[in-house]
Amino acid sequence: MNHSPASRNSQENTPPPRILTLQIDGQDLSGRADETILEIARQNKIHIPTLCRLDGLSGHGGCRLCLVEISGQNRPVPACLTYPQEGMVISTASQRLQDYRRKILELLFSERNHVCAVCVSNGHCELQELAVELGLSHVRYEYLHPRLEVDGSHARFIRDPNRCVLCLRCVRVCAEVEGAHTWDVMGRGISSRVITDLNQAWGSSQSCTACGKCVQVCPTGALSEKGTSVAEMIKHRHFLPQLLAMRTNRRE
Amino acid sequence: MNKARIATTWLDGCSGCHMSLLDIDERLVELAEQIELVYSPLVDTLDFPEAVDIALVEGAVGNEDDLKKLQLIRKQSRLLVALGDCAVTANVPAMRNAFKLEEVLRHVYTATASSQLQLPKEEVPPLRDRVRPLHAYVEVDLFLPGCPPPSEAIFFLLSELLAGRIPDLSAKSRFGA
Amino acid sequence: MRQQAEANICSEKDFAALTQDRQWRQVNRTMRLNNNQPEALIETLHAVQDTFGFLDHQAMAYVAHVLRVPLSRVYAVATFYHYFSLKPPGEHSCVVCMGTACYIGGSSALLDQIQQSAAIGPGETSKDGKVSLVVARCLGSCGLAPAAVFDGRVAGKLNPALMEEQLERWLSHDPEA
Amino acid sequence: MTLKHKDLQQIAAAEEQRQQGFQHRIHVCQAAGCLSCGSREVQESLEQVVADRELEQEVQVKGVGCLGLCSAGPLVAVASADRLYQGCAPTDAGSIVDGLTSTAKTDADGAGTLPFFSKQHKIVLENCGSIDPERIEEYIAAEGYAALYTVLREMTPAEVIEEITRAGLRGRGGAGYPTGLKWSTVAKALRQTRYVICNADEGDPGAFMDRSVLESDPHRVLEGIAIAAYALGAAQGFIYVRAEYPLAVKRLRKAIAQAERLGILGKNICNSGFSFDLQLRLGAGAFVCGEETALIASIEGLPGKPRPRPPYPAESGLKGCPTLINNVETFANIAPIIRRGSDWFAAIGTEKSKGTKVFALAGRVCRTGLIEVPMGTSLTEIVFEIGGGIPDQGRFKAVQTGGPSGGCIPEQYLHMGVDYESLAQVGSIMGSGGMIVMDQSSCMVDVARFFMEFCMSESCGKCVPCRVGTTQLHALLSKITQGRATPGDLATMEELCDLVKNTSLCGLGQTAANPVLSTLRYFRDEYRAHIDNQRCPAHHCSMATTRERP
Repeated sequence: MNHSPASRNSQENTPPPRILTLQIDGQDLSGRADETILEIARQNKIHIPTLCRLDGLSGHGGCRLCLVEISGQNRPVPACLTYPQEGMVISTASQRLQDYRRKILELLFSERNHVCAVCVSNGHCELQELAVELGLSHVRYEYLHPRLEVDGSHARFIRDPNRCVLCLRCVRVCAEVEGAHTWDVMGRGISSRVITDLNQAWGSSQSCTACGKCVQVCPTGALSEKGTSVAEMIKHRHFLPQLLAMRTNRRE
Repeated sequence: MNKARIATTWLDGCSGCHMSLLDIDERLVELAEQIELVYSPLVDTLDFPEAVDIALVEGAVGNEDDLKKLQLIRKQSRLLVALGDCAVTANVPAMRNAFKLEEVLRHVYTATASSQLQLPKEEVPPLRDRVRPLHAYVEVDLFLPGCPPPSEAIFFLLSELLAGRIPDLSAKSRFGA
Repeated sequence: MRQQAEANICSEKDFAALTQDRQWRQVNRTMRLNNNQPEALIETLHAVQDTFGFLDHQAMAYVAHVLRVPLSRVYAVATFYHYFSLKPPGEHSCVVCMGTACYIGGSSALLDQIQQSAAIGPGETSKDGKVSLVVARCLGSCGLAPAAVFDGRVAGKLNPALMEEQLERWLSHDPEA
Repeated sequence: MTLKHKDLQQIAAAEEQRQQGFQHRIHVCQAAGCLSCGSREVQESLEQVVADRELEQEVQVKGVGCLGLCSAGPLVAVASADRLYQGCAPTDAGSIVDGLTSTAKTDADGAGTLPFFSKQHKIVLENCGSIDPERIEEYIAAEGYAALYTVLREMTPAEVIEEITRAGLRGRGGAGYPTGLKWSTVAKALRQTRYVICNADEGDPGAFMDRSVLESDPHRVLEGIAIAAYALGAAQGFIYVRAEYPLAVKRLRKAIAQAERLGILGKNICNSGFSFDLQLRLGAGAFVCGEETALIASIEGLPGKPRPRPPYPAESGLKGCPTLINNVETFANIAPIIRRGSDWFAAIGTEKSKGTKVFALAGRVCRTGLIEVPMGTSLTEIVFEIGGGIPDQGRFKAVQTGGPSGGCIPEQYLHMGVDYESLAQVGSIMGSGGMIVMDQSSCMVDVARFFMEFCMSESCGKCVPCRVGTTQLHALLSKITQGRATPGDLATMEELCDLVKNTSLCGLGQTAANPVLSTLRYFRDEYRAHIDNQRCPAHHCSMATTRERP
């Protein structure tokens, strides 16, 4: 979390960032040395799929969907955390990358119980949208079907780990923006689970401020508002850039 | 012109995909001129026929009977389409996979039942340990996800196939839709 | 007694008492030596486990409080690292090496034997609280494969029969075990 | 206190005098392997016999670090007469002491000529088994800390880095990155606060080299770390050691305390103006912490989850400062290089891989234990001459190097000299030095499954390909070993290997598929036999009688 663009900028006495020229998907572009390849691509209307990435939160690099190829390097790199170098030649949509992205999505779908048909986020889900975008018609890997309890103990929100993709947006928004650090990840590997406090019912958490930021940033139906039914949970993300802008203004 | 021999069936599902098929409405007439429906829950045929051109299969594989049917369909059809989320992902029927089969049976047949508290032994095909999608068992040629897939997408699928083209279904439906 | 404390894990008064508690001397010392810095979390959890044999909720809440680390972070660290245990250990401990040499030498047969004799798998403690089973990545005793550690003593060149003998000594209250 | 060169010499001289006072010196191995089969009792019994016969003035009995031949423990060496007793029991003490004064030949004569020892070349292990690891005086008497003293008094940091660079030393932790280059990168970094970390979180299943070095000769590692710290201008260092190695932890603690007492660590070392504080940090059972950025996270008190590199720790590591991370064996090579010069070191080994490598030789081989050979030594020499070949008339099948990131090397490459490049060429890696010999009773599919299970349970869970990919690979491999797989599963598995290798965040995931890929490369037949005929050629896997699939 020390490596967000923001903290790179704020290092003492850094001279103004250099402007570099680079090539993305055949287009000659320029970008600042302290902006990630993803940011530069977006400025130039080049779309790269992402999932764990969310503007306003630190970079994570876990979902691997934004992998891009840099010529001269065999292994693709995450666009969200890679900074450009002068003359870099980048490819964002090769057959190989699209193929990797589809397989990564397949792995995500196989990991938990993503039953879109009965999910509060059906139709408003980033995982579902990615499947459409990447043309994923079916999952070849065996579904793991873990047995996970839904936590309805909170007065206003529901947590359904069956839909969780471990993007850690909830963990990051709670620690970095709200400052409560109610969420974290217990265990490791395939047994990783997002938890509140000492792995207790959300409703009994003493650190949670019930601000709901985690719910709004969650890309799937893993966190939702109580009272929403199938396909009714629509998330509102615009608060985050606004909130961060307001805070920056106040400081200055 | 020879009419295309089409079969449809449902395995472990809710028949909603067939409802969506019927929702094609008046254009069904248009289709009917080009096809011969040789087997379907909607028509009166007992045995799955041979030399089927296109088989639309709804539902997941949940019991031994589903599996036997599916294998027969695969053997006797040129093109097998997984129709809808249950066939493609195992969907809702697979929600029991997180539990042990005995737990599921006990819950359904004794814990929540009001009479005849016993597990079925005869006349009901034995459940398999896990509910799985079609492609876990047989080669599937086309996948049309959706719960159910929109009738528009089913119509597109059929008309493209009848026109001799393999349809690109990627923008036509999605998981859960 | 410590388990009872779990009901009320976050009382400031309890925490104040713990800073003076002799039982917690090593834990408090570790935190103090590190100026109560959050970086000392892993060192401190080691101290807790050295003292009490495992990490319970009260201990985690106390450490979180003193080091000013979020509760969820303490839990994350305590469960990420397999050396830490959140359950009290059994009276006797058996660590089976699952390093490559031991695996090639048949350590999975040892695990099967333990499952059979004591009905426990890796990470579990027998119902009577007599024996805990842990698997290790490598004990560094590859020359003695397959190896295990019984209550801190390494035993090498084991087989299921020898394993059975050892378990029997523990489970049957043999004072010489 | 400030240590002077004279003081070091005095300590060394006093220690030598003490040693020479004894007519006979008996060394009893007190490393993990021998301890676990009762070497402590053997030592106590020897001490008792010597006391009973009132020979304390003439006969020294001392515990030493690893004598190497772990499979034959407990080991007792008579250092004054080149004798090695294998498989000793406490009741043997009398006859061992009898043997000291007898000129009659015994079975134990000529330890040095045993092929297990004569083929070896010891640099890292030069003191293992000859000094008492708990006494700094013995290390000093064996030229210990002389290199540090030389460096502090006579060399500039740049000269030290130059010397290491010219020696051609490469990192012994696995990837073989040039040590000198790594040092100079840190030394060039802008920020002035720098850290040195010794990675002693040895985690490969089947590897115990670092453990043995730490338990047998801890000061050698301390000296290497201190030299590195001087070269980089680091004022603080950490040794990150596995909590599962209690003896190594204890001996390191003791060694650090002894060095601090003599002023070899701490403030103004040897009056040079250079200060260096070295602390221990205990790992807690996470293999992924061998990865540099995960290790740093762990030292910072966080779950050991890697972050993408760049930035590399050399520019931004612990607390955002330039950080050098080398492993135990790398640091153990530093003092000898300084003492004897880079030319001497560069003359050992092969063109691109200099010096020696320590291996933990284990598995289906007659003599197992800790060995050190020059780079380029052939696998035949290691397995058949040093290791004595396969026991019970078994037939060699493969040797596994590099642990869960490595591969299985088949018979046709036995003649190959072992160095970083040659191992990579045949689809394995040097790794940290685990070397497991397998015979016809090992099923290669099951070996791949074993390593995949390891990677799956050690994956930190941060990135999708490693977290879910290793789980799916493990499921596919299990399906194969159970005889339930189809040819299609094999294709799915190979594609998945490619995905996990190329898209995972850190080295753990990027190499997790290696054991599968290398066994597929050389033992595809075995995979096919499981899939096509539900047959395990090694008769290891129990196959399902009927396949779930048609």
